[in-house]
Parts: sequence; structure tokens; C-alpha cells
Amino acid sequence: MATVTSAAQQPIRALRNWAARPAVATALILLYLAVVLLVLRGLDRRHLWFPTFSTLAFPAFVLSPFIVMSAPISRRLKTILIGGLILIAMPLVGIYDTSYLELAIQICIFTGLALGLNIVVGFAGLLDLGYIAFFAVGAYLWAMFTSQAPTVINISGLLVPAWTFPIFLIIGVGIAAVTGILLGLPVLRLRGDYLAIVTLGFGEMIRVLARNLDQPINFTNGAQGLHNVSPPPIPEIWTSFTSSTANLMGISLANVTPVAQQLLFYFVGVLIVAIVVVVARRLDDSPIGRAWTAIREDEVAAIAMGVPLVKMKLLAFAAGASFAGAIGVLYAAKQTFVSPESFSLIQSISILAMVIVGGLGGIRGVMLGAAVVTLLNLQVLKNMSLQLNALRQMDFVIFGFHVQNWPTQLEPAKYERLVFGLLLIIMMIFRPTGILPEPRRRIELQHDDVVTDEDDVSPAPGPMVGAN
Amino acid sequence: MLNRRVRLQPLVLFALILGLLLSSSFVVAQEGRVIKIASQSPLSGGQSAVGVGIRNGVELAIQQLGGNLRDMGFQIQYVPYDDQASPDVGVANAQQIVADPEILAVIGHYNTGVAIPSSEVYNQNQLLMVSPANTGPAVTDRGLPIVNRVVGRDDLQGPTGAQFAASLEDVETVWVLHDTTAYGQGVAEFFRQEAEAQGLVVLGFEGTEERANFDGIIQPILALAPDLIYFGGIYDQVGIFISQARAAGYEGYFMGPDGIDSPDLAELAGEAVVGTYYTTVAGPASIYPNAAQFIEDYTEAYGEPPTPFAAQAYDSAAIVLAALERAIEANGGELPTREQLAAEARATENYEGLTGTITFDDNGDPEYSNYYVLQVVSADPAQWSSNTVISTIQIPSPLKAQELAAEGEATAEATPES
Amino acid sequence: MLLEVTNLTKSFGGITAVRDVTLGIPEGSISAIIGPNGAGKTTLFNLLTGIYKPTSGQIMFNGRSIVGLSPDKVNAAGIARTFQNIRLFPAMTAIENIMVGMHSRLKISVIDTLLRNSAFHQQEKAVSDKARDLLSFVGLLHKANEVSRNLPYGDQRRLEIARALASDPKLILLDEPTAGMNPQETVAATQLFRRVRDELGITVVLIEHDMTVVMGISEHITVLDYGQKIAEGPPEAIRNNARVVEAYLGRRAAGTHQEESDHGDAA
Amino acid sequence: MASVSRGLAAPSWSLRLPPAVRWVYDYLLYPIGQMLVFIIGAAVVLTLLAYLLAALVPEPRPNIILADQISRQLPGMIISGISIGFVYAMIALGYTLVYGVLKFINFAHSEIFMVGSVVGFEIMRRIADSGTLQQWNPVVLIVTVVLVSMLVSGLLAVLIERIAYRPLRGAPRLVPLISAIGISFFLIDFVRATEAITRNDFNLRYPTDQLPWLTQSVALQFGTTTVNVKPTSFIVVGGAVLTLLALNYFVNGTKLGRGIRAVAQDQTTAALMGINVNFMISLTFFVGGAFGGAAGSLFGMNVGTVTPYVGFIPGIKAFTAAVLGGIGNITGALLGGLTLGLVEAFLNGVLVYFPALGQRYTDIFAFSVLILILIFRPSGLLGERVDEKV
Repeated sequence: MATVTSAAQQPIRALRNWAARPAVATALILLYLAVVLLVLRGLDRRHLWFPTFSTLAFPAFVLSPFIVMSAPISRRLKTILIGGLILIAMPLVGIYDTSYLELAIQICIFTGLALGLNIVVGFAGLLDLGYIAFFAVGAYLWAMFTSQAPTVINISGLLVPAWTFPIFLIIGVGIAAVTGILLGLPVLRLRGDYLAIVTLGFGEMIRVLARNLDQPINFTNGAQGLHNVSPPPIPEIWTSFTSSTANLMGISLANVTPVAQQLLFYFVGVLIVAIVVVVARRLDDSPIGRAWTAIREDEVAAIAMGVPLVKMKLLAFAAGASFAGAIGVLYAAKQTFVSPESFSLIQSISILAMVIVGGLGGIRGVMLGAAVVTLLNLQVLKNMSLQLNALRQMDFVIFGFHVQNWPTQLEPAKYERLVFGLLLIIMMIFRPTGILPEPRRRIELQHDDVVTDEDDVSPAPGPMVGAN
Repeated sequence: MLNRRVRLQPLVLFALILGLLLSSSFVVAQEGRVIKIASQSPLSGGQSAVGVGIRNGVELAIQQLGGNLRDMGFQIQYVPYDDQASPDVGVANAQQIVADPEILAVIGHYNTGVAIPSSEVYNQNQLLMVSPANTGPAVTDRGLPIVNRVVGRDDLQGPTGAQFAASLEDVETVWVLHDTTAYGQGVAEFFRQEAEAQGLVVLGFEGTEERANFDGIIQPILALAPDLIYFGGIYDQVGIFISQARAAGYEGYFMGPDGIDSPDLAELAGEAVVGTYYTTVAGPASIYPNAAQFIEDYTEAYGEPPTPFAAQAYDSAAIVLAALERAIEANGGELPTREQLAAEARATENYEGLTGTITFDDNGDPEYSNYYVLQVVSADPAQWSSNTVISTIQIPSPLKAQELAAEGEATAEATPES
Repeated sequence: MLLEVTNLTKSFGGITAVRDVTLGIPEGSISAIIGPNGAGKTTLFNLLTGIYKPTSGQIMFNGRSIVGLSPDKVNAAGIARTFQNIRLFPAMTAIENIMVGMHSRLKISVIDTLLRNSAFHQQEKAVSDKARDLLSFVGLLHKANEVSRNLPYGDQRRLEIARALASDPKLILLDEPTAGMNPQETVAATQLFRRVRDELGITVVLIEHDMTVVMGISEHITVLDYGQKIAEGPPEAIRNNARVVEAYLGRRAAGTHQEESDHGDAA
Repeated sequence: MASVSRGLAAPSWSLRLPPAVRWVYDYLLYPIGQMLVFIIGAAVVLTLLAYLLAALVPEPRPNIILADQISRQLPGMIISGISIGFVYAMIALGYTLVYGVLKFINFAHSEIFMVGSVVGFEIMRRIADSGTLQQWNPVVLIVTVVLVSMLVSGLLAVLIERIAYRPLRGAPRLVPLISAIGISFFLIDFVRATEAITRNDFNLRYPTDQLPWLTQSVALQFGTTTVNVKPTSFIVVGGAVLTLLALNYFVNGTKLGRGIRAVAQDQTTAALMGINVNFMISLTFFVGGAFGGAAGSLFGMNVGTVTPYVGFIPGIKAFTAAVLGGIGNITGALLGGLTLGLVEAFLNGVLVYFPALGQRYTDIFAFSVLILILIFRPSGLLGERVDEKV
């Protein structure tokens, strides 16, 4: 038996061993990067199959830092490659085609949110279904203070100049953290199952409030949303830097300002994500992180060992919320429009899906999950629809099937939830620890009845009381 | 030493790759002058009936009217986007659209709340947008040079409805509902203001997100028994409300804005829909003398008569195509920039479209638009296009009205002299 | 007295699990609480550590009342415990388990944590050193980095004691610490309890079914039955107490047996 | 947790009566009495609160005397509150039964309800398409529609449990919860796709227009005010009461029900006693799903038009109701559903006169009530009082 399998696996193993040699691995990685970048550079929007190629190439590019990270190459080279990809290659790709820049910014935004939620759900084990509310708080903070909409703040002349953006990023952190504590104080004493519904309700309440606070006093401009929100000012030097970079690439930008602005948002997004990663790492690897793990694994033992439950849970809530606040400010400045519709339950659930798909508790996994789900949402499904439409216009025939006859009701972009739902179910059944599982998670999942069985100490229902 | 070289080589290679990126494109793009026109409307979700009609209208216009441009040696491609009636999706699409340098114009949207944020993105990139359906005042009042629309405005549509309501003999009290969206709430506000000005008693003004069970909303209405209920919303919500309100014993009139102008309203409301009044900025295609051919062609191509706003979408696309032709001519046969095209479109004057003659004012509103009041005649959705037009009023846009007023003053001043 | 319990009562709905119990634990002693199954021993521990709030009665620890304090505050005040069915943090390593146990003795500062300044590093170093000391005290230093779930049963028991010691308690409550152990392990464990008191000076209270352990180690025994204290005193007095014998004889044999098989399952 | 065992039936200390009388008392009189007590209790409390508000703010808007308006609306509000309250209660039962047995929130239950409403539509539509709708006896028609949707929804719930929950038993709570969310998303789009392809539309209108007995409202006289009540309201209430009685009998009076209760109390012991735990869990899902399906078709008949998105809001509300009453407790689900329905109806009826607030704040107020109740009674109105361990 054993010999048969090993014989069959021989070539695969040999290949794997070969690829694991640092020099080979380095060469393979560079080859991969070269191919991806060249394809991205060479794509022509006029091509019939552009949507498909673009859907293959850009995700391949986004995944490249993760591939580099897990490759058997030296740490220093990893750092340089990843740094180069994020700080140089992506901006260049983005200048070449700004739709990729937009996607990259969205990925940054959702990565930040997913990392924040990961602190609450992954580290401390508290299921928060209303996380989007903190994002909304940040977005509304910046929007209310800069929107030209006829709100009370605008009318009483309290609008702030656009250069205060960096300050508001910090205020956003503070306000969202305070909101997190205010929500947490009453609800964190509730049992775990109740927390889910209360946070869900809280998320909806924030949305309903945003929708309705246009009267009696107009704070949020209600359903109309806050329009003409200020983006941060772009320094002259940044614009000229953008256009000269574009010139270097042989592109003459008809319109520099929007590109420069998007580029700026991209770097702010990267900066925020970097900070979030550092903060999350440091919190995790500290007495606070150990306390969270303890709470997650056994609440009763944790509190009996002197871990103050409510305080630690509040801290997790506040830490998670604070990131969402800062990212909300960035989001409002980028969209220049904020309306209640952007903060629905489905958004909270998408962020949760990112955390789960990537690997609850692990920072690298959550980032990967955020990238995958965001791309799926914003690029893959949409491009499939566009591809279908392009084929339809050409009256394309594939295996005797006229693409024109494909029912519009079956356009892929309409099945976001279906794909999402299937993804969640399949992940949970076959890989509940996510794509890149966090090691501790895997141990926790082994035989978990020991871990989650709260009931044997929860006093009243136990045998002590009997059936009352 | 050896180690060092191994470490350095990849970096050199990586720099080389980046260098390749910096270098000018090495894949020669195929020659061929392509113009793309995009559209954004809800193609999925509850409002897709109208959204798909908009897409079809644009597609038909490009097929039928693109001949001149094709003769000039351009290939025209049409890229329809689905904004799902959501501002978020609309903006994300807009970012994709502006990133494609070949897209020179967008026809869209259906929802005012989606059009406003998306047009901010177009504006940053000077991309022309012509709206076939957005009636919210803020769409054009922001004065963006790239935003135009071929239809009227809610601050005129709402009041038109209110004036009509006031003209009904047995209407003294009204109840105003809206769907808490930018569009529905906006038009409902305008209705309420004018209704009060006309001396009607507004018994209630409520927003609701409810889409299935309106029982709780109907109870207080029944208690106050208004003569007319105005619902600023879209047919997929209003239809259900009408059916339930009638079933619960409400006996007065129903009225709504152009959002309820869809055969699906009849589908959803059933018998209760008969007699419902609605105002619209887009009369049924059948009332336009020029539209007979369009109705025929549309029906043949898509297997159903044109839905509301399909003719307006056709006109929007036609205006874009005409502006393109002019801009290309002015540019000596070369593709114009987006900016040039947007300016050319704004300069549209006396364009003879299916739905009337269109001249844009400085905000991109048509100088004159028609506002119609219609009444539903049948619960059969197929009969929707035969709804009775009760009245048609032509009203100038606010800018045009100012201009007229100024002229009027001037003539008034001039008269005594002459 | 380090710990003084007066008229402590706890009822759940209609059932009174602990009724009017009064007892005192002298500082530096090793005491035992015994009684048949369902006598309310574990409930008493849960009351002492703040997991349950007493229906009535008073608990004085080190001269101050600890009634109404939450379990983490009780821990900070100086009472640590182990659980009848081991409750380690299963996916954490042995040393991490002990580090969590020190929580109430640490200065938790978000700013220090984020800045990684010298205060943070010093504290982490101290924490890790002390955790190692404790591991070597219970003889588990060589397993510091093993995940606690994978440790053998006896090691898990010892690790739980080490974790309880990590908060520098004055009093440690051990809930059936030798349940499920074989005779050799039991002897080693008994020695460990004694060392806790002798070397660290910590007062020990244990709930135990194994009478050889109880009689061999404790200086003072309290007997509970149906939630009430039926006897207390030195081992010899308890051994000969008529009420204790009566309470035990009817049920003891079967009771002890069942307990042990239960723990066998849990392990 | 012994809560599931505490159904609607009379406690064991009831009088010593002949078996037949005893049966009538246990399975008819007592539960009906309990429902009446809940309805009257909640209605009286809310009416008093409403008048109290009217006393504090007599004229919230010019020419509107709040007390007069309340009197005029009172019967209507109570009827509408009861009819939606019963729908909430029936959905809440599905959450509560599953929670009682598996200690897990079946987030996909709102979509089981939605499927029930769509199945109800499909049956009625098909009958109408065959042209025989008017010939059906009303009672037979309604019973058929409700029973078929119960069956489909129940089987769907069993299937979901098999595919998405059973493989995850023993995993941390988060895991099945997330696969439930996945199921919920999947079902919404799946139903939409099916309906969009077969009917080219997914606004699904029950063909109630063809049935005058279903659409012509009945005028009821309450003192000086006349209230028009839709016949569907009676059907909802009647259907709900009948199915609730059946559930009560099933849980408390049958062997299978006893099995479910045993599994809810202690799975291991139940298995040792020879109860097939997996079967009992499937059965629980079937019963819970069937209730969701019944609620769905009754709701569909009442509102007329359903969509694949119709489940979300009633689902959330029903879950709130279940938590309000004490999740895991059958009587609690009934109390929670009726209370929430009535609270909503009263809020809708009263808030409308406060221009600064309006009906759009109904949900916020209703939810605040939930949070307040949870803060003071962390296990809901009828949940066991858990001695706080923290």
C-alpha cells in the first residue's frame, strides 16, 4: 500500500521539493509576478474577452502578496517584494487603469473593516452582527461636517475645511470607540446568543436613525443622503508627481486630478490597514490578547482566573469599532456621498463572511478573505455579466449556443447572494477554519464540545435545580 | 559572496519587471476607432421592469441612429451596467465606467438617489451623463456641466399633482406617504408644500420602508379617512399598498408620481388600481405623434410594448449620438475628448425627439417639459399604455422661468416706452 | 481566621443547595470539605469565588466582605481555585495558561501594549519568568509549550493548580484535585498540596472524596450533607462522628464509585 | 434547559377530572385561555399606556385630540396587532423549538417562512391558472394551501438541517450560525431565480382578486366606531390558533412530543433511553419549519403580494419576539409574538400624530423595548431566571 502511494506521489513530491528550493522558488515567484504584471499591462479594453482576462489577471495580482508571503524565500526578499507590490506596482497598475485603483481602495477599506471585526469575533469570540454601524458612524462624522447638504451643521456655519481630514481620521477612531463602549455597556452582560440579535438590531437602528434624522432637526439629511462631501485637498506636488509618473509610463492623463485623488486614497487606505495590522498584532500578542483568548475558550474559567470579562469585552468592542470609524471617514471622503443605504445588514454580513472565509482569528487569513470576497463582489461577478453582454452584442455562438439567448434573469451579477451563501455553507462544512487557518483555531475546533459546553456550570438549568 | 548574489539577482529582476510596467505599452492596441456608450439602470431587483426598458431604449437608439457614426468609421459599442437601484453599486460602476477611456457618455439612472453620487464621479472625469428618468431637483441644480436630463423635475411634478388633487371636487384632505428614498421623499415634500398652499389639509406625512404588510400604516389612515392618499414611491411598493389599503376599506383616491408609472403597478395592485391618478414627466409613448414607429420597433425587438422611460432613454441616447456627430465634425473627424462632447451635448438645441423638442438650459434641464396627469383605466397590465391622459401642462424649467421673468420685466419696462 | 463564612445560604428556585453554613479557615492551614454527592460542596466554592451570589449570609476574607464581588475581583482579592472537571484553556499552551492566571496581578495598559515600550517588555519578561517558575514548581517546565489539551490527565490537574497559583493567592480552593488519578499520582498530588502550603505559604482548602487523601493531609475537616454543615473538626474527630458515618454509610460506597467513573468519562 | 417541556398545557396539579374532560381542559380550554389572557393583558396594558400618553400630550398636533383618535383606532389597532402578532408567534415557534433542542439560532428560518409564502402563492396561482379557483370550497382551499406549504417548508427545514447543520454539530456556535446565514442568502436568490425564470417576475401576487369572500372586508361595529376587518385577518388568527393547539397537543400529548422534550433536556440521556436523537432533531426541524410555512402562506394571503425578500423583516421581528418571550420557551414565543405585534400596532397608531417622530420610529421604539426588557430580565419575559454568574 504505502509503496504504491509513494510511487504515485513520487513525481509530485519531487516537483514540490524542487519548487521548495529557495532559488527555484524565487525564480517561480518572479516569473509569476512578471506574467501577471505583463498581462495587466497588455490588456486591451477593446478586446472581446477583456472582462474575462481582467477578471483573471487582477485577482492574480491581488493574490500575489499572499503567494509571496507563503513562499519558501528569505524574509528580507519577502518584505521587499511585498513592499514593492503594494507601494510601487499597484499604484502603477492603478495609473494605467484607474478601475483597478478603485478596486484596490475598496479592498483596503474592507480589509480594514474585516481586521477590526476580527478583533471582536476572532480574538474575543463575540458575535457582532451590527459591525457596519461603527463604519456608518465614521462616515457620517466626516460627511456631516463637510457636506453641502442643508443640514443644521451646514446652516449654522459649522462646516470644517477639507484639510482637517487627517484630524477627523483620528476623531473617527475616538467617536467610534465611544459608540462601541456605549453599545457594549448594556449588552455585553447578555448571554452570547442574545448578543447577536442585539448587535444586529443596533446596526439596523443606526441605519434607521441616519435615515430619519432629517427632522425635526436635520442632522443627516435623511434618505436624501449627504452629498458634496469634501474629499481631502490634494497637494500640488502630488498631482504633478502623478502626472509625471504617468508620463514615464507613456500615458498622458487627460484628467490628472481624479487619478491623483484616488492614488492618495489608496495610500491612505494602505496606511490605515498597516496601522490596523500592527495594532491587531500587538493586542493579540499581549496580556490583553491572552485574556481574549481565555474568554473565547472558557468564559467561566477566565473570570475565575481574574480576567475581568466585561472590561475585556468592552475593550475588544471599542478596539474593533475604532478602526471602522477611521475607515468610515476615509470612505465618506472617497465617495463624496453618504446615504443610509450603504450601511445595511448585508454589509455587516459580508464583512463577517470575509473574516470567516479567510480564517477567523488570523490576521493574514482575514486579509486574504477580505480581498477574495471584495473581488468576488465587485469584480468577478460583475465582469462575468459584462462579458456575457459583450458576447451577446457580437451574437457569439459557443458550442452551438447563441449567447444572445441566455436569459437576462440569469446574469451572474444578480447572484451575489447565491454565490455568497454557497461559499459560506461550503466553507463551514469543509473548512470551518478558513482558507488560511489560524493554528489555535484549528485546535479549538478539534473536539469542541469541551470548549463550548457552557451549560455544565451555568447554574440554574443544571441538575442542581432540576426541572422547575 | 555566493549568497549575496543569489539575494540580489531577484531584486534586479523585480526592478526590471517594474521597469517594463513603466515603459510604454508593448502590446500594440488594435487600431480601430471605438466609441463606447454606457448606461446605468436597475436591471435586477424589484425595479428592473423599468430599468430593463431603459436599457432597451438605449440599445435600440444605438442600433437605429448609429449609422452616421459608423459611416464616419467608428465602431459603437454599448455597455449596460446594472446599478441595482443602490447608490453604492452605482458609484462603484461609475468608477469602472470612467476608467474606460473609450466610454464617452452614460445614459442613466432611474433613481435620483443613485444618480446624484454617481454623477459626482462622472463630473470629476468630465464624462457626459444624460438622464432619461431622474426627476430630483438636485440632479441638475448642482450645476454640474456634464449632467443633463430629458425629463421634468419633481419640484414641478409634485406641485402639478397637488394642483390636480386640489382641483378634484371631492378632495379636501390628503395623506402623504413616501418610501424614505431621495426620490420618493423629495417628490412627496413638494406635493405636500403645494397641497398646503392650495388649501388642502394634509392629515399625515409618513415615510415607510415596509414592503409587505402595510396594516399598521393603514389603520391610522382609516381613522382619519383622508380623501386622497399620495404615495411618493416606486410601483413595486406602492402597488402592494394600494391593494391592501383598498382591501382594508379605504375608499378615497390614490395618487402617485412617475415612480408608480409601470404596468407592474396594475399587476401588483389588482382591481384596486383602477382610478388611481399619477403624474408623470414621461407620457406613454402612444401619446407622442413621433413615437408610432418606435413603439412598433420596440415591440418587435423586445416582445412587449415600451415600458415607461424607454422612449426617454431612446431620446437620451439619440441626443448623445447627435452631439457625438457634431463634436467629431468640429474636431476634424477625430474623436472628441469627453469634455468637448459634454459641452456639445449641453449645447443641444431644438432636438426633435420622440417625446418632444429638447433644448437644454444652463443646468442641463430641458427648457420646457411636459407634465402629465394620468388615470389608470384597467387592472390589466397589458392595457397600461392606454391609461387616460387627464391633463398635460408645459412648464419651463426654473432657469428658463427666471429668464422669461426677466424678459417679461424687460418687455414690461419696454412697453410704456414704445 | 483568613476566611470566615457566616450563615451562608444559597437557593435556586425552590431548592436550597447551601443552607446556613458557618465555617472558618485559619491562615496557613490545609482544610477539607467533604460530603456525599449533591451535598453542596461545589456550590459552596462557587459562592466563595463569586460565581454565585449568596441568597443570604456573609463571607469575610482577610478581614473584608467579599459578598457581591464578581469572580475576577474575588480572584484579585486573593482567592484562586481549580475546577472539579478541569477547565484549562484547551488551545493555549501550558505557559500561556499560567500567564492568563496572572491577569489580576498585571498592569494592563493599552498604550504600553501598542507602543511596546520598556514597561511592556519588562512586564512580559517578568510574566514569562514567573510562569516558568510555577511550571517548574509543579514539574511541568519541560512541557511549557505544549497545548494544554494534549497534556496527560495528571499533568492537566497540576497545570490547573499552577494556573491558580499564578495570581499569588492567599487561599487556594481545590475542587476534587485527585479525582480520576491512580494511587501513585494521588500520592504525588498530595505532596504537591503540602508544598503549596509549606513552600509558598498559601492556605489550602480542598473538596475531596478520597478519604486517604483527606485524612492524610487536612488539619481541619468540614462535613456537608444536604447543604448543611453536619460536622467539623480534626480528622480523628470526624472519623468517629456518628452523623458523618450515618450520612456516608448509606450512600458513600455507591457515590464515590459513581463520581470516579464520571471523571473517567470526562478525561 | 427544560424549557421546551413547558408547553401550553396545564400544569400537573390541575383538578382530578375524568379523562375526556381532562383532555378538553388540557388541550383546548387551558391553551385558549392562556392566549386570551396574553392578548387581553397586552392590549389592556398598551391601551392604558396610550391613554396615559394622551393625558400627557393631549394635542400633539393642531386639531388632533390624541385621546379621541386612540378611541377611534383602538379596535383596528388591536385587530391588526393580533393578526400580525400571531404570525410573529408562529415564526417565533420555529426559532424557539430549534433553540430548545439544539441551543442554536436557526438564522435560515426567516427564509423557510418565505418559502412557505411562495409555495402558498404557487398553489393558489396554479389553481387560478386552471380556472377552477372559484369552485373551491373556501375552507378546503385554505386548508390545502396551508397544509401543502407546511409540508414543503417542513421538509425544506429537515433538508437544511441534514445538509448544513448536522455535519457541524459539536462545532462552536459560530459555525452553524454562519452556515445558516449562508443558507438564508442562498434560498433568497434561489427562489428569486426560479420565479424570475418561470414567471419572469418575482413580485408574486396571490390571486385573491378572484375570491370575493377573501377580499371583501367585514364591517364590525364597536360602539360608535366601525372597523373594516379583512377576512384574511380572521383566517390568520383562526389558522394560527388551530395550529398552535395542534402543536400543544403534539408536544405535550404525544409520544413523539415527549421524545422531543427528552432530547431538549438531555441528549445523552435521551439517547441512552433508546430515543433516536437524530430523528427527534429532524422532527423538531420539521415541526418548526411547518409552522414557518403555515405562517408564510397565511401571511401571503393576508398581504396579497410576496417576494423572495419577504422573509427578512418578519423573521427578525419573530426572532425578537422569541427572545422577548424567552428563547427556548414555547409559551414565551406566543407571548412574545403577540406582545410585539400589539406594541407595533399601537406605536404605529400613536406615533403618526407626532410630526417630529412618525411611524418610521416604530421599529426603533419596538427594539428599545426589547433591549430594556433584556437588561432587566436577561432571559426574556418567560425565560428561566438565570442567576447571573457574573
